Amino acid sequence: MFGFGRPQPTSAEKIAAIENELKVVAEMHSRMIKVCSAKCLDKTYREGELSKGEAVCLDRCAAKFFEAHQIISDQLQKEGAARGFGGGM
Amino acid sequence: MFGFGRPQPTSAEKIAAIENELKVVAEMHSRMIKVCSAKCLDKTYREGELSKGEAVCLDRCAAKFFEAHQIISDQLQKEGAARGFGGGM
Amino acid sequence: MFGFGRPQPTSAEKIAAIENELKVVAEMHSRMIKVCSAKCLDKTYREGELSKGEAVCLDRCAAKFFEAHQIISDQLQKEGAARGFGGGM
Amino acid sequence: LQKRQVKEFMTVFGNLVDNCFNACVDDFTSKVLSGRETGCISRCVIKSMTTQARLGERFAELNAAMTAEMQQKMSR
Amino acid sequence: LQKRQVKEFMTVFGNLVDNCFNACVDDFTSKVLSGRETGCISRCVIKSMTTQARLGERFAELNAAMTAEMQQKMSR
Amino acid sequence: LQKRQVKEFMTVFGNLVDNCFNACVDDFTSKVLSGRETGCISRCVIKSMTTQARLGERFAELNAAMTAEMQQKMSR
Repeated sequence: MFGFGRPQPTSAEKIAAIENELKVVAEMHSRMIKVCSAKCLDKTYREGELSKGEAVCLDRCAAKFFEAHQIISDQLQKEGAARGFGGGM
Repeated sequence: MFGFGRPQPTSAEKIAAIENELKVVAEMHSRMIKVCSAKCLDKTYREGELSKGEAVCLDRCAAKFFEAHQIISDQLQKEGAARGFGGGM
Repeated sequence: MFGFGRPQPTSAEKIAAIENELKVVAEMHSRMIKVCSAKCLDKTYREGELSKGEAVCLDRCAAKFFEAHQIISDQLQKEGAARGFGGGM
Repeated sequence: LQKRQVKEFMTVFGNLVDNCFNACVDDFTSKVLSGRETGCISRCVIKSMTTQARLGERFAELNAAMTAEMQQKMSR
Repeated sequence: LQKRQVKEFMTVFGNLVDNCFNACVDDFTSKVLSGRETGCISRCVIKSMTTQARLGERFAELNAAMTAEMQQKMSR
Repeated sequence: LQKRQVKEFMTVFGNLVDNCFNACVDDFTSKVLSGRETGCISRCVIKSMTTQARLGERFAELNAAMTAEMQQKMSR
Protein backbone atom coordinates (compact mmCIF):
# COMPACT_ATOMS: atom_id res chain seq x y z
CA MET A 1 0.00 0.00 0.00
CA PHE A 2 2.78 2.40 0.85
CA GLY A 3 5.46 0.86 -1.34
CA PHE A 4 6.93 3.97 -2.92
CA GLY A 5 8.29 2.22 -6.03
CA ARG A 6 11.29 0.55 -4.41
CA PRO A 7 13.03 -2.23 -6.38
CA GLN A 8 12.88 -5.93 -5.32
CA PRO A 9 11.91 -6.11 -1.64
CA THR A 10 13.53 -8.83 0.47
CA SER A 11 11.26 -11.41 2.12
CA ALA A 12 11.71 -9.69 5.49
CA GLU A 13 10.51 -6.49 3.86
CA LYS A 14 7.57 -8.37 2.33
CA ILE A 15 6.54 -9.73 5.74
CA ALA A 16 6.87 -6.26 7.25
CA ALA A 17 4.75 -4.88 4.39
CA ILE A 18 2.01 -7.48 5.03
CA GLU A 19 2.14 -6.75 8.77
CA ASN A 20 1.73 -3.06 8.07
CA GLU A 21 -1.07 -3.76 5.64
CA LEU A 22 -2.89 -5.63 8.42
CA LYS A 23 -2.30 -2.79 10.85
CA VAL A 24 -3.61 -0.31 8.29
CA VAL A 25 -6.73 -2.42 7.76
CA ALA A 26 -7.35 -2.86 11.51
CA GLU A 27 -6.86 0.84 12.13
CA MET A 28 -9.11 1.77 9.24
CA HIS A 29 -11.80 -0.42 10.78
CA SER A 30 -11.52 1.27 14.20
CA ARG A 31 -11.56 4.70 12.61
CA MET A 32 -14.56 3.83 10.45
CA ILE A 33 -16.51 2.78 13.55
CA LYS A 34 -15.63 6.05 15.27
CA VAL A 35 -16.29 8.37 12.33
CA CYS A 36 -19.49 6.71 11.07
CA SER A 37 -20.95 6.34 14.58
CA ALA A 38 -20.42 10.08 15.07
CA LYS A 39 -22.00 10.89 11.69
CA CYS A 40 -24.99 8.54 11.86
CA LEU A 41 -26.12 7.73 15.40
CA ASP A 42 -28.66 9.71 17.39
CA LYS A 43 -26.72 10.60 20.57
CA THR A 44 -29.69 10.74 22.96
CA TYR A 45 -29.85 6.93 23.17
CA ARG A 46 -33.56 6.90 23.88
CA GLU A 47 -33.63 3.73 21.79
CA GLY A 48 -31.24 0.80 22.07
CA GLU A 49 -31.97 -0.53 18.60
CA LEU A 50 -30.66 1.07 15.44
CA SER A 51 -33.40 2.90 13.58
CA LYS A 52 -33.83 2.14 9.89
CA GLY A 53 -32.42 5.58 9.09
CA GLU A 54 -29.34 5.02 11.24
CA ALA A 55 -28.71 1.59 9.72
CA VAL A 56 -28.89 2.90 6.15
CA CYS A 57 -26.69 5.86 7.08
CA LEU A 58 -24.06 3.50 8.54
CA ASP A 59 -24.01 1.34 5.40
CA ARG A 60 -23.53 4.34 3.15
CA CYS A 61 -21.01 5.93 5.49
CA ALA A 62 -18.99 2.68 5.47
CA ALA A 63 -18.96 2.60 1.66
CA LYS A 64 -18.00 6.27 1.41
CA PHE A 65 -15.33 5.98 4.10
CA PHE A 66 -13.80 3.00 2.31
CA GLU A 67 -13.86 4.84 -1.00
CA ALA A 68 -12.33 7.95 0.58
CA HIS A 69 -9.61 5.82 2.17
CA GLN A 70 -8.72 4.36 -1.24
CA ILE A 71 -8.75 7.73 -3.00
CA ILE A 72 -6.56 9.30 -0.33
CA SER A 73 -4.18 6.36 -0.28
CA ASP A 74 -3.78 6.49 -4.08
CA GLN A 75 -3.37 10.26 -4.08
CA LEU A 76 -0.73 10.14 -1.36
CA GLN A 77 1.26 7.59 -3.34
CA LYS A 78 1.08 9.66 -6.51
CA GLU A 79 1.91 12.94 -4.78
CA GLY A 80 4.50 11.14 -2.68
CA ALA A 81 6.21 9.77 -5.77
CA ALA A 82 6.12 13.21 -7.42
CA ARG A 83 7.30 15.26 -4.45
CA GLY A 84 9.45 12.68 -2.72
CA PHE A 85 6.99 12.51 0.13
CA GLY A 86 8.12 11.11 3.42
CA GLY A 87 11.02 13.53 3.70
CA GLY A 88 8.98 16.02 5.63
CA MET A 89 7.63 13.38 7.96
CA MET B 1 -12.24 -9.43 32.14
CA PHE B 2 -12.74 -10.44 28.53
CA GLY B 3 -12.61 -14.20 29.00
CA PHE B 4 -15.68 -15.21 27.06
CA GLY B 5 -16.30 -18.47 28.91
CA ARG B 6 -13.45 -20.49 27.40
CA PRO B 7 -12.47 -23.74 29.15
CA GLN B 8 -9.16 -24.21 31.04
CA PRO B 9 -6.74 -21.52 29.91
CA THR B 10 -3.06 -22.48 29.62
CA SER B 11 -0.55 -20.61 31.76
CA ALA B 12 0.60 -18.62 28.72
CA GLU B 13 -3.00 -17.57 28.24
CA LYS B 14 -3.25 -16.64 31.91
CA ILE B 15 -0.18 -14.41 31.66
CA ALA B 16 -1.56 -12.81 28.51
CA ALA B 17 -4.87 -12.26 30.31
CA ILE B 18 -3.12 -10.54 33.24
CA GLU B 19 -1.09 -8.43 30.83
CA ASN B 20 -4.28 -7.38 29.07
CA GLU B 21 -5.95 -6.70 32.39
CA LEU B 22 -3.10 -4.34 33.25
CA LYS B 23 -3.35 -2.63 29.87
CA VAL B 24 -7.10 -2.27 30.34
CA VAL B 25 -6.58 -0.72 33.78
CA ALA B 26 -3.86 1.67 32.55
CA GLU B 27 -5.97 2.71 29.60
CA MET B 28 -9.04 3.18 31.79
CA HIS B 29 -6.98 5.48 33.98
CA SER B 30 -5.82 7.63 31.03
CA ARG B 31 -9.33 7.80 29.66
CA MET B 32 -10.78 8.73 33.05
CA ILE B 33 -8.34 11.64 33.31
CA LYS B 34 -9.32 12.85 29.85
CA VAL B 35 -13.09 12.44 30.23
CA CYS B 36 -13.41 13.77 33.79
CA SER B 37 -11.08 16.74 33.13
CA ALA B 38 -13.30 17.68 30.18
CA LYS B 39 -16.47 17.31 32.28
CA CYS B 40 -15.29 19.06 35.46
CA LEU B 41 -12.55 21.64 34.86
CA ASP B 42 -13.12 25.30 34.10
CA LYS B 43 -11.22 25.78 30.81
CA THR B 44 -10.32 29.43 31.27
CA TYR B 45 -7.51 28.58 33.69
CA ARG B 46 -7.74 31.87 35.53
CA GLU B 47 -6.93 29.84 38.64
CA GLY B 48 -4.17 27.25 38.98
CA GLU B 49 -5.70 25.55 41.97
CA LEU B 50 -8.72 23.25 41.77
CA SER B 51 -11.83 24.94 43.12
CA LYS B 52 -13.86 23.04 45.70
CA GLY B 53 -16.56 22.49 43.07
CA GLU B 54 -14.10 21.10 40.57
CA ALA B 55 -12.55 18.76 43.13
CA VAL B 56 -15.93 17.34 44.18
CA CYS B 57 -16.98 16.99 40.54
CA LEU B 58 -13.77 15.04 39.79
CA ASP B 59 -14.35 12.65 42.70
CA ARG B 60 -17.90 11.93 41.62
CA CYS B 61 -16.94 11.69 37.96
CA ALA B 62 -14.24 9.14 38.85
CA ALA B 63 -16.75 7.02 40.79
CA LYS B 64 -19.33 7.22 38.00
CA PHE B 65 -16.77 6.50 35.29
CA PHE B 66 -15.55 3.45 37.18
CA GLU B 67 -19.10 2.23 37.69
CA ALA B 68 -19.92 2.80 34.01
CA HIS B 69 -16.78 0.92 33.00
CA GLN B 70 -17.88 -2.07 35.09
CA ILE B 71 -21.45 -2.01 33.83
CA ILE B 72 -20.32 -1.82 30.22
CA SER B 73 -17.72 -4.52 30.69
CA ASP B 74 -20.30 -6.87 32.25
CA GLN B 75 -22.89 -6.09 29.61
CA LEU B 76 -20.42 -6.72 26.79
CA GLN B 77 -19.55 -10.10 28.22
CA LYS B 78 -23.19 -11.09 28.59
CA GLU B 79 -24.20 -9.82 25.17
CA GLY B 80 -20.97 -11.22 23.74
CA ALA B 81 -21.74 -14.67 25.13
CA ALA B 82 -25.32 -14.46 23.79
CA ARG B 83 -24.55 -13.14 20.33
CA GLY B 84 -21.09 -14.63 19.83
CA PHE B 85 -19.57 -11.17 19.93
CA GLY B 86 -16.11 -10.72 18.53
CA GLY B 87 -17.08 -12.16 15.15
CA GLY B 88 -17.91 -8.74 13.79
CA MET B 89 -14.69 -7.23 15.12
CA MET C 1 13.73 14.59 29.50
CA PHE C 2 11.81 12.78 32.18
CA GLY C 3 14.77 11.75 34.28
CA PHE C 4 13.57 12.79 37.73
CA GLY C 5 17.00 13.24 39.26
CA ARG C 6 17.97 9.58 39.53
CA PRO C 7 21.66 8.80 40.19
CA GLN C 8 23.97 7.15 37.58
CA PRO C 9 21.81 5.49 34.93
CA THR C 10 23.07 2.18 33.51
CA SER C 11 23.71 1.99 29.77
CA ALA C 12 20.48 0.03 29.30
CA GLU C 13 18.68 2.89 31.02
CA LYS C 14 20.49 5.39 28.79
CA ILE C 15 19.36 3.55 25.66
CA ALA C 16 15.82 3.40 27.00
CA ALA C 17 15.98 7.13 27.74
CA ILE C 18 17.10 7.90 24.18
CA GLU C 19 14.37 5.63 22.79
CA ASN C 20 11.80 7.47 24.87
CA GLU C 21 13.23 10.80 23.82
CA LEU C 22 12.72 9.75 20.18
CA LYS C 23 9.17 8.63 20.90
CA VAL C 24 8.46 11.92 22.65
CA VAL C 25 9.80 13.85 19.66
CA ALA C 26 7.83 11.76 17.15
CA GLU C 27 4.67 12.11 19.17
CA MET C 28 5.17 15.83 19.60
CA HIS C 29 5.46 16.10 15.83
CA SER C 30 2.17 14.21 15.24
CA ARG C 31 0.41 16.28 17.86
CA MET C 32 1.74 19.53 16.44
CA ILE C 33 0.36 18.62 13.01
CA LYS C 34 -3.03 17.86 14.53
CA VAL C 35 -3.27 20.89 16.81
CA CYS C 36 -1.87 23.48 14.39
CA SER C 37 -3.94 22.17 11.45
CA ALA C 38 -7.05 22.57 13.61
CA LYS C 39 -6.01 26.09 14.67
CA CYS C 40 -4.88 27.43 11.28
CA LEU C 41 -6.55 25.72 8.31
CA ASP C 42 -9.79 26.82 6.69
CA LYS C 43 -11.94 23.67 6.89
CA THR C 44 -14.06 24.28 3.80
CA TYR C 45 -11.23 23.14 1.50
CA ARG C 46 -12.38 25.33 -1.36
CA GLU C 47 -8.67 25.76 -2.10
CA GLY C 48 -6.06 23.03 -2.24
CA GLU C 49 -3.13 25.38 -1.73
CA LEU C 50 -2.26 26.95 1.61
CA SER C 51 -3.17 30.63 1.67
CA LYS C 52 -0.49 33.08 2.80
CA GLY C 53 -2.44 33.59 6.03
CA GLU C 54 -2.64 29.87 6.74
CA ALA C 55 1.08 29.38 6.06
CA VAL C 56 2.10 32.17 8.41
CA CYS C 57 -0.32 30.89 11.06
CA LEU C 58 1.20 27.39 10.81
CA ASP C 59 4.75 28.75 11.22
CA ARG C 60 3.80 30.73 14.31
CA CYS C 61 1.71 27.90 15.71
CA ALA C 62 4.67 25.52 15.32
CA ALA C 63 6.97 27.92 17.19
CA LYS C 64 4.43 28.48 19.97
CA PHE C 65 3.63 24.78 20.26
CA PHE C 66 7.31 23.96 20.56
CA GLU C 67 7.80 26.67 23.18
CA ALA C 68 4.74 25.46 25.11
CA HIS C 69 6.04 21.90 24.98
CA GLN C 70 9.35 23.02 26.48
CA ILE C 71 7.73 25.15 29.18
CA ILE C 72 5.39 22.36 30.18
CA SER C 73 8.15 19.76 30.16
CA ASP C 74 10.35 21.95 32.39
CA GLN C 75 7.48 22.77 34.73
CA LEU C 76 6.51 19.10 35.08
CA GLN C 77 10.05 18.20 36.01
CA LYS C 78 10.28 20.96 38.59
CA GLU C 79 6.85 20.25 40.10
CA GLY C 80 7.53 16.53 39.80
CA ALA C 81 10.75 16.86 41.76
CA ALA C 82 8.99 18.98 44.39
CA ARG C 83 5.87 16.88 44.81
CA GLY C 84 7.31 13.47 43.96
CA PHE C 85 5.20 13.36 40.81
CA GLY C 86 4.61 9.99 39.18
CA GLY C 87 3.25 8.49 42.37
CA GLY C 88 -0.29 9.32 41.39
CA MET C 89 0.20 7.86 37.94
CA LEU D 1 -2.13 -11.14 14.94
CA GLN D 2 -3.85 -12.18 18.15
CA LYS D 3 -2.11 -9.26 19.82
CA ARG D 4 -3.36 -6.85 17.17
CA GLN D 5 -6.93 -8.05 17.65
CA VAL D 6 -6.70 -7.50 21.40
CA LYS D 7 -5.33 -4.01 20.74
CA GLU D 8 -8.08 -3.21 18.25
CA PHE D 9 -10.70 -4.56 20.64
CA MET D 10 -9.31 -2.35 23.41
CA THR D 11 -9.41 0.75 21.20
CA VAL D 12 -12.99 0.02 20.17
CA PHE D 13 -14.03 -0.87 23.72
CA GLY D 14 -12.34 2.21 25.14
CA ASN D 15 -14.02 4.46 22.58
CA LEU D 16 -17.34 2.84 23.44
CA VAL D 17 -16.90 3.58 27.16
CA ASP D 18 -15.87 7.20 26.50
CA ASN D 19 -18.64 7.70 24.02
CA CYS D 20 -21.45 6.23 26.13
CA PHE D 21 -20.22 7.93 29.30
CA ASN D 22 -19.95 11.29 27.54
CA ALA D 23 -23.40 10.96 25.97
CA CYS D 24 -25.20 9.69 29.08
CA VAL D 25 -23.55 11.20 32.17
CA ASP D 26 -23.59 14.93 32.83
CA ASP D 27 -24.84 15.22 36.37
CA PHE D 28 -22.23 15.24 39.11
CA THR D 29 -24.45 15.98 42.10
CA SER D 30 -24.15 12.30 43.05
CA LYS D 31 -21.33 9.76 42.87
CA VAL D 32 -23.61 6.89 41.86
CA LEU D 33 -25.10 6.45 38.40
CA SER D 34 -28.83 7.23 38.32
CA GLY D 35 -31.40 4.89 36.79
CA ARG D 36 -31.73 7.23 33.83
CA GLU D 37 -27.96 7.15 33.33
CA THR D 38 -27.58 3.36 33.56
CA GLY D 39 -30.53 2.95 31.18
CA CYS D 40 -28.96 5.36 28.71
CA ILE D 41 -25.58 3.60 28.99
CA SER D 42 -27.18 0.20 28.50
CA ARG D 43 -29.00 1.32 25.35
CA CYS D 44 -25.86 3.06 24.13
CA VAL D 45 -23.88 -0.18 24.52
CA ILE D 46 -26.49 -2.22 22.64
CA LYS D 47 -26.63 0.32 19.84
CA SER D 48 -22.84 0.53 19.68
CA MET D 49 -22.52 -3.25 19.48
CA THR D 50 -25.11 -3.48 16.73
CA THR D 51 -23.28 -0.67 14.95
CA GLN D 52 -19.95 -2.45 15.29
CA ALA D 53 -21.37 -5.72 14.03
CA ARG D 54 -23.03 -3.99 11.08
CA LEU D 55 -19.93 -1.97 10.18
CA GLY D 56 -17.85 -5.14 10.59
CA GLU D 57 -19.97 -6.89 7.96
CA ARG D 58 -19.83 -3.93 5.59
CA PHE D 59 -16.09 -3.64 6.13
CA ALA D 60 -15.53 -7.32 5.34
CA GLU D 61 -17.63 -7.05 2.17
CA LEU D 62 -15.89 -3.91 0.98
CA ASN D 63 -12.49 -5.36 1.77
CA ALA D 64 -13.25 -8.61 -0.07
CA ALA D 65 -14.53 -6.69 -3.10
CA MET D 66 -11.40 -4.53 -3.17
CA THR D 67 -9.04 -7.48 -2.78
CA ALA D 68 -10.79 -9.34 -5.63
CA GLU D 69 -10.50 -6.25 -7.83
CA MET D 70 -6.83 -5.83 -7.06
CA GLN D 71 -6.06 -9.48 -7.80
CA GLN D 72 -7.84 -9.18 -11.14
CA LYS D 73 -5.76 -6.12 -12.02
CA MET D 74 -2.56 -7.90 -11.05
CA SER D 75 -3.32 -11.07 -13.02
CA ARG D 76 -3.95 -9.09 -16.20
CA LEU E 1 5.31 -3.00 33.07
CA GLN E 2 7.90 -0.24 33.18
CA LYS E 3 7.31 0.20 29.46
CA ARG E 4 3.57 0.44 29.96
CA GLN E 5 4.01 3.16 32.59
CA VAL E 6 6.21 5.17 30.24
CA LYS E 7 3.59 4.78 27.54
CA GLU E 8 0.77 5.82 29.84
CA PHE E 9 2.80 8.77 31.08
CA MET E 10 3.39 9.84 27.48
CA THR E 11 -0.31 9.64 26.65
CA VAL E 12 -1.22 11.67 29.71
CA PHE E 13 1.60 14.15 29.13
CA GLY E 14 0.71 14.51 25.45
CA ASN E 15 -2.95 15.10 26.28
CA LEU E 16 -1.90 17.71 28.84
CA VAL E 17 0.17 19.59 26.25
CA ASP E 18 -2.62 19.49 23.65
CA ASN E 19 -5.21 20.47 26.20
CA CYS E 20 -3.31 23.39 27.74
CA PHE E 21 -2.13 24.65 24.34
CA ASN E 22 -5.65 24.47 22.91
CA ALA E 23 -7.16 26.21 25.93
CA CYS E 24 -4.53 28.96 26.25
CA VAL E 25 -3.19 29.78 22.77
CA ASP E 26 -5.38 31.28 20.08
CA ASP E 27 -3.46 34.27 18.88
CA PHE E 28 -1.10 33.74 15.97
CA THR E 29 -0.05 37.31 15.30
CA SER E 30 3.25 36.52 17.01
CA LYS E 31 5.51 33.47 17.06
CA VAL E 32 6.40 33.87 20.74
CA LEU E 33 4.07 33.01 23.61
CA SER E 34 2.71 36.12 25.35
CA GLY E 35 2.84 36.61 29.12
CA ARG E 36 -0.89 35.94 29.29
CA GLU E 37 -0.42 32.68 27.38
CA THR E 38 2.49 31.40 29.47
CA GLY E 39 0.59 32.29 32.65
CA CYS E 40 -2.46 30.43 31.42
CA ILE E 41 -0.35 27.40 30.42
CA SER E 42 1.41 27.40 33.77
CA ARG E 43 -1.89 27.45 35.70
CA CYS E 44 -3.31 24.81 33.36
CA VAL E 45 -0.33 22.52 34.07
CA ILE E 46 -0.68 22.95 37.84
CA LYS E 47 -4.41 22.29 37.69
CA SER E 48 -3.91 19.28 35.42
CA MET E 49 -1.30 17.81 37.75
CA THR E 50 -3.51 18.28 40.79
CA THR E 51 -6.32 16.70 38.80
CA GLN E 52 -4.17 13.74 37.83
CA ALA E 53 -2.98 13.21 41.38
CA ARG E 54 -6.54 13.41 42.70
CA LEU E 55 -7.95 11.07 40.04
CA GLY E 56 -5.02 8.73 40.63
CA GLU E 57 -5.95 8.45 44.32
CA ARG E 58 -9.64 7.93 43.51
CA PHE E 59 -8.73 5.36 40.88
CA ALA E 60 -6.53 3.42 43.30
CA GLU E 61 -9.29 3.42 45.94
CA LEU E 62 -11.97 2.32 43.50
CA ASN E 63 -9.72 -0.34 42.05
CA ALA E 64 -8.82 -1.69 45.49
CA ALA E 65 -12.49 -1.78 46.52
CA MET E 66 -13.43 -3.65 43.34
CA THR E 67 -10.58 -6.15 43.66
CA ALA E 68 -11.56 -6.88 47.27
CA GLU E 69 -15.18 -7.38 46.23
CA MET E 70 -14.22 -9.73 43.41
CA GLN E 71 -11.99 -11.82 45.68
CA GLN E 72 -14.83 -12.16 48.18
CA LYS E 73 -17.17 -13.34 45.45
CA MET E 74 -14.64 -15.89 44.24
CA SER E 75 -13.90 -17.29 47.70
CA ARG E 76 -17.59 -17.89 48.40
CA LEU F 1 13.36 3.41 14.48
CA GLN F 2 11.97 2.26 11.12
CA LYS F 3 9.03 0.82 13.04
CA ARG F 4 8.45 4.12 14.84
CA GLN F 5 8.40 5.99 11.53
CA VAL F 6 5.82 3.58 10.13
CA LYS F 7 3.73 4.08 13.26
CA GLU F 8 4.00 7.86 13.09
CA PHE F 9 3.14 7.79 9.40
CA MET F 10 0.08 5.69 10.18
CA THR F 11 -1.08 8.09 12.88
CA VAL F 12 -0.63 11.07 10.60
CA PHE F 13 -2.22 9.27 7.64
CA GLY F 14 -5.15 8.07 9.77
CA ASN F 15 -5.73 11.57 11.13
CA LEU F 16 -5.64 12.91 7.57
CA VAL F 17 -8.31 10.43 6.44
CA ASP F 18 -10.55 11.18 9.44
CA ASN F 19 -10.06 14.88 9.07
CA CYS F 20 -10.71 15.10 5.32
CA PHE F 21 -13.65 12.68 5.51
CA ASN F 22 -15.22 14.62 8.39
CA ALA F 23 -14.72 17.97 6.67
CA CYS F 24 -15.91 16.88 3.21
CA VAL F 25 -18.57 14.17 3.62
CA ASP F 26 -21.89 14.88 5.28
CA ASP F 27 -24.44 13.60 2.84
CA PHE F 28 -25.54 9.99 3.25
CA THR F 29 -28.33 9.85 0.68
CA SER F 30 -25.94 7.96 -1.58
CA LYS F 31 -23.27 5.32 -0.98
CA VAL F 32 -20.90 6.74 -3.59
CA LEU F 33 -18.82 9.88 -3.10
CA SER F 34 -20.12 12.80 -5.15
CA GLY F 35 -17.93 14.92 -7.41
CA ARG F 36 -18.08 17.73 -4.90
CA GLU F 37 -16.96 15.37 -2.14
CA THR F 38 -14.05 13.84 -4.08
CA GLY F 39 -12.95 17.34 -5.09
CA CYS F 40 -13.05 18.50 -1.50
CA ILE F 41 -11.15 15.41 -0.31
CA SER F 42 -8.53 15.86 -3.00
CA ARG F 43 -7.94 19.52 -2.07
CA CYS F 44 -7.93 18.57 1.61
CA VAL F 45 -5.23 15.95 0.98
CA ILE F 46 -3.07 18.41 -0.96
CA LYS F 47 -3.45 21.06 1.72
CA SER F 48 -2.73 18.54 4.47
CA MET F 49 0.41 17.33 2.72
CA THR F 50 1.68 20.86 2.22
CA THR F 51 0.89 21.52 5.86
CA GLN F 52 2.76 18.42 6.98
CA ALA F 53 5.77 19.27 4.85
CA ARG F 54 5.80 22.85 6.17
CA LEU F 55 5.39 21.81 9.79
CA GLY F 56 8.04 19.14 9.27
CA GLU F 57 10.51 21.83 8.19
CA ARG F 58 9.62 24.11 11.08
CA PHE F 59 9.84 21.20 13.50
CA ALA F 60 13.29 20.23 12.26
CA GLU F 61 14.52 23.83 12.56
CA LEU F 62 13.10 24.28 16.05
CA ASN F 63 14.47 20.93 17.16
CA ALA F 64 17.94 21.71 15.78
CA ALA F 65 17.95 25.11 17.49
CA MET F 66 16.93 23.57 20.80
CA THR F 67 19.50 20.78 20.57
CA ALA F 68 22.27 23.29 19.81
CA GLU F 69 21.18 25.40 22.78
CA MET F 70 21.14 22.41 25.11
CA GLN F 71 24.60 21.28 24.00
CA GLN F 72 25.96 24.78 24.65
CA LYS F 73 24.48 24.76 28.14
CA MET F 74 25.98 21.35 28.85
CA SER F 75 29.46 22.24 27.60
CA ARG F 76 29.60 25.31 29.84
